[in-house]
Amino acid sequence: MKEIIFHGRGGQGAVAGADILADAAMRDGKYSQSFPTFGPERRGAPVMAFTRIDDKPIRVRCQIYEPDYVIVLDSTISKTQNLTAGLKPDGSVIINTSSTAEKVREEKIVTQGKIYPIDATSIAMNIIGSPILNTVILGAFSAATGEVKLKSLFEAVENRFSKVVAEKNNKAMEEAYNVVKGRKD
Amino acid sequence: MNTRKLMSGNRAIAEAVKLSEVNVVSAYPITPQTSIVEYLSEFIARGELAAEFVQAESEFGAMSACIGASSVGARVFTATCSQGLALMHELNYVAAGLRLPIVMAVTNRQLSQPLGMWCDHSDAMGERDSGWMQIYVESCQEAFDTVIQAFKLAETKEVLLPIMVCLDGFILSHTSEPVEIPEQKEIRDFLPAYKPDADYHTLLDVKKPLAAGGGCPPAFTMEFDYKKYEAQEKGRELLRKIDEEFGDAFGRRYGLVEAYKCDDADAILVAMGTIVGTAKDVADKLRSEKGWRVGVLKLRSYRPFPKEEVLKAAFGSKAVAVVSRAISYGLGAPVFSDVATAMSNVPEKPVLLNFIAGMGGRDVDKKGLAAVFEKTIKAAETGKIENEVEWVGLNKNLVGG
Amino acid sequence: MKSTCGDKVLVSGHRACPGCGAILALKHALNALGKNIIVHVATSCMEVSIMGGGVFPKGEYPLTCPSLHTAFETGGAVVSGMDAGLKALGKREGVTLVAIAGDGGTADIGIQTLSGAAERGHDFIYICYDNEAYMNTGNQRSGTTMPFAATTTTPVGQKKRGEQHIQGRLRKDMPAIMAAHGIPYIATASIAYPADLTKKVKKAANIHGPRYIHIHSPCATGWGFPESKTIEIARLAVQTGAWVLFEIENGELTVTQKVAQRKPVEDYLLVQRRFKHITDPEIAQIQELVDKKWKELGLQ
Amino acid sequence: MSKPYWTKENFPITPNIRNPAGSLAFKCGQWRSVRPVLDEKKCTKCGICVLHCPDDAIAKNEKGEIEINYDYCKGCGICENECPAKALKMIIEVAEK
Repeated sequence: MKEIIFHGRGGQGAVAGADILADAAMRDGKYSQSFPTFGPERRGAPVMAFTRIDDKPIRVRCQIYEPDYVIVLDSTISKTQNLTAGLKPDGSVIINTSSTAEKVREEKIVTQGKIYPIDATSIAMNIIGSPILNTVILGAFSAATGEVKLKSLFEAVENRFSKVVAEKNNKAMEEAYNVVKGRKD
Repeated sequence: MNTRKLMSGNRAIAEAVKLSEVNVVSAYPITPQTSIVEYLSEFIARGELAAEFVQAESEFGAMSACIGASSVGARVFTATCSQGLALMHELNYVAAGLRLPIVMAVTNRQLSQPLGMWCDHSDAMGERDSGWMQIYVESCQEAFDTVIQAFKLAETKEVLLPIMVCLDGFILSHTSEPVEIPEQKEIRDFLPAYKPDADYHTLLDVKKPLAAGGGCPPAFTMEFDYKKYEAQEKGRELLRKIDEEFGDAFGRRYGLVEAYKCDDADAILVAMGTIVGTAKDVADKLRSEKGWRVGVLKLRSYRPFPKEEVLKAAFGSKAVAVVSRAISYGLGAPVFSDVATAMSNVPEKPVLLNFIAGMGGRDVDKKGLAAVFEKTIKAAETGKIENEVEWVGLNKNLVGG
Repeated sequence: MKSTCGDKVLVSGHRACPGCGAILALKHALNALGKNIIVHVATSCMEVSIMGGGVFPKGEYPLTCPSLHTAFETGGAVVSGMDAGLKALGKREGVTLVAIAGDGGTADIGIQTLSGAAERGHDFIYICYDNEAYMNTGNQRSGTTMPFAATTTTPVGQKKRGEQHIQGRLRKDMPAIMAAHGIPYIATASIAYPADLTKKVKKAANIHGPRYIHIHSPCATGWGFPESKTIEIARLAVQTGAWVLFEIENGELTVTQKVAQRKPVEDYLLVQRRFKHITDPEIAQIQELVDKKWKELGLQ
Repeated sequence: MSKPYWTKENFPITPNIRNPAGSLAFKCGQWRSVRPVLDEKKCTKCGICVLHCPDDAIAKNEKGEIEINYDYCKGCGICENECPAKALKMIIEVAEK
């Protein structure tokens, strides 16, 4: 089983992101589960959301304490929260930043795990025209981890949004995917 | 063709209500139930569900409206939790006494005070003895399937009691996972339209006038109480049967309980709702890592209480731990009392352990459940318990204990 | 003599007290509506009279229409559910839904469900029979109890002079509260004026939406007068102006029973045991409140 | 005493009463301690007593004459009090055999 924690601020789409990832994993033929932090959600306040992906039915329903992956929509949250608390030793962090992996580590924004930086904000602004970060960063997640197929993410987005909105989001998602993929290869 | 969709527990409930083709939904918003009635309102607005929605002025009004609608022959659904369910309390007894087959989803939530909107089972426990049946579900799929089963069971002539489908607030109501949704026709074949009989049901029909809900002198009241008792007893058998029929039609069966690896178990953990799934994972881990023979017994049907199934699962085990998400102040925990009652006339019974966990949304994690198993295995070995009531995850630094 | 029900909705053999005002209110109202009605009766004297414990075993039910009792405070919500249920089943046509409750069930404990049903605009007639206290439980004060009236919870003693609610009001003004909901029809009525009452109920039956009829129904036992005087006392309430007969149709108020020579209110008060302790200054206070209400209604 | 309207074989699940106007079997006139007596000579057949009777125990027959049904009359005396012709008079009830 793979466990993923999303960090974001209310309004950035962490909860929807966790849902889209779970939906895409289902479309990959896997079992999945997503859930928000249980509490009142306020715009701007730090929020977490969670996704589990497995090859067999998922029964566990407690919180995630030792994630395999952490997805960070807003790196400023690191000022108040340890973003990688409990992260598995071989875990990875996909973080929205215009900076490099080295800098992110140097500045102690992320203190452990393999770091995949992605400038999701710029991509979102350029392609979608607004700072919608969840779909963009999922493109990077797909490229970095291979836990979910890009095609399935496309489908999940198409299922959720209108045609026009889905097209823009998927274009931005693909761009992020290619950026990370290009860097990896 | 089934469709497989990712959806939350609340969405699964709403989809099932839609496919049950209810006539009336009456409810009042409360967290975390709200999205159920929002989805249903959307279905109605889009013309996907031909039902009347009455957003009452309170949960009290909602249950009253449900009773009114059911008493003229409508198939009726409502949903609530916590303070809302407590506010309905008076009318819950009326609905059961009038023998109206209303189905209600309860997104289990704590009761104030302290104020909070997180999961525990205090709310539904308060309605335990109202005559309503209570079924606790573990997954979004089970939530969907149970609503369909519940309408069928409630409307069965030998039962005619309202049913609560209980799902853990947030932990299930707001968790999304893949759910198989059958076609409308398949559901309709399994659950035909509700057709009350004016000579038997509480049915207000100007062509066959009756007076319903009036007074009854002491000389007859106990007989009607007995009728409700009998309906729950028969309902136990009928839920088994309906669950089988459902399995034949849709390929999924749940039983009144699920006995997970209980056959050879020395120690069994009994729980309801979402704790069960986590406990199964923990049991598997303990079996493979420590070689402990542990099992999990999920209580799905809580009222009627699955006495035979509990005894069968516990037979041969040495210790049984009941993990309750509710408290009976001054005694212990309601579910423990129920399990103990089921075993009261068994000559050689296992040691019983009473655990309180997950109150007010306290996460019931793997570590906590592993500790429960450890204590239970120890009790299985020694035949003794350390404490009469154990609080899982309690911050003892703050309160002692 | 042979008994037949004919078109009657309420027949003989009910268990109301001799000389009961409330059962007269029901007799006139229900018979005016006819049999195609479904009635919800809130917990009250009338519920007990119609379907109390003594009625069940032998099935001695005095109505010829279906009726339901659920609880004390549920009337508005239950008929809302009936309205929705019948609509959803395609059976709404030709059936009038009626909620019956006493003054306590209406003005006090049941005001929330009534308000909700009225505000949502369900299609029903609400009948409040007002005997100005909780008579079913033995005469405790309600929101419509008049000032200085002695009840078992507002007894008269050295420190208390009977009912003492806030100054400036005869009673909780339910018709005005219902008028504030903007519903299409509101009427007050009295059992002493059955023609007026029947006419209003029949008029209401031909209007759709929430309709509210408040019927003044004296109680011989609770108020303390001979049971033969029920109509006389009800008539005195109207003749002294303590109860005014009017209707509000689409916001337009019309007084239906004008009183040419208004009698002093003491004529009404002094014939009731509940006011036997009343002093002249107290009578004057009530008279003032009656005068004020008349002025509000544009009467002399 | 009339019998219960259900049988043992058919005991219902609720105390619902499926017996409209079943109260006609209940002779509430037995509650009465005084009874109204009509003076037919004074009676103008105006029907006010019919209108105001809480127990529906007074009716006009086919000929338009007032008839009192003592099976249901509880003896409240409203009829006597309201009769404009003073044609009704309450008298002490005598034990009937």
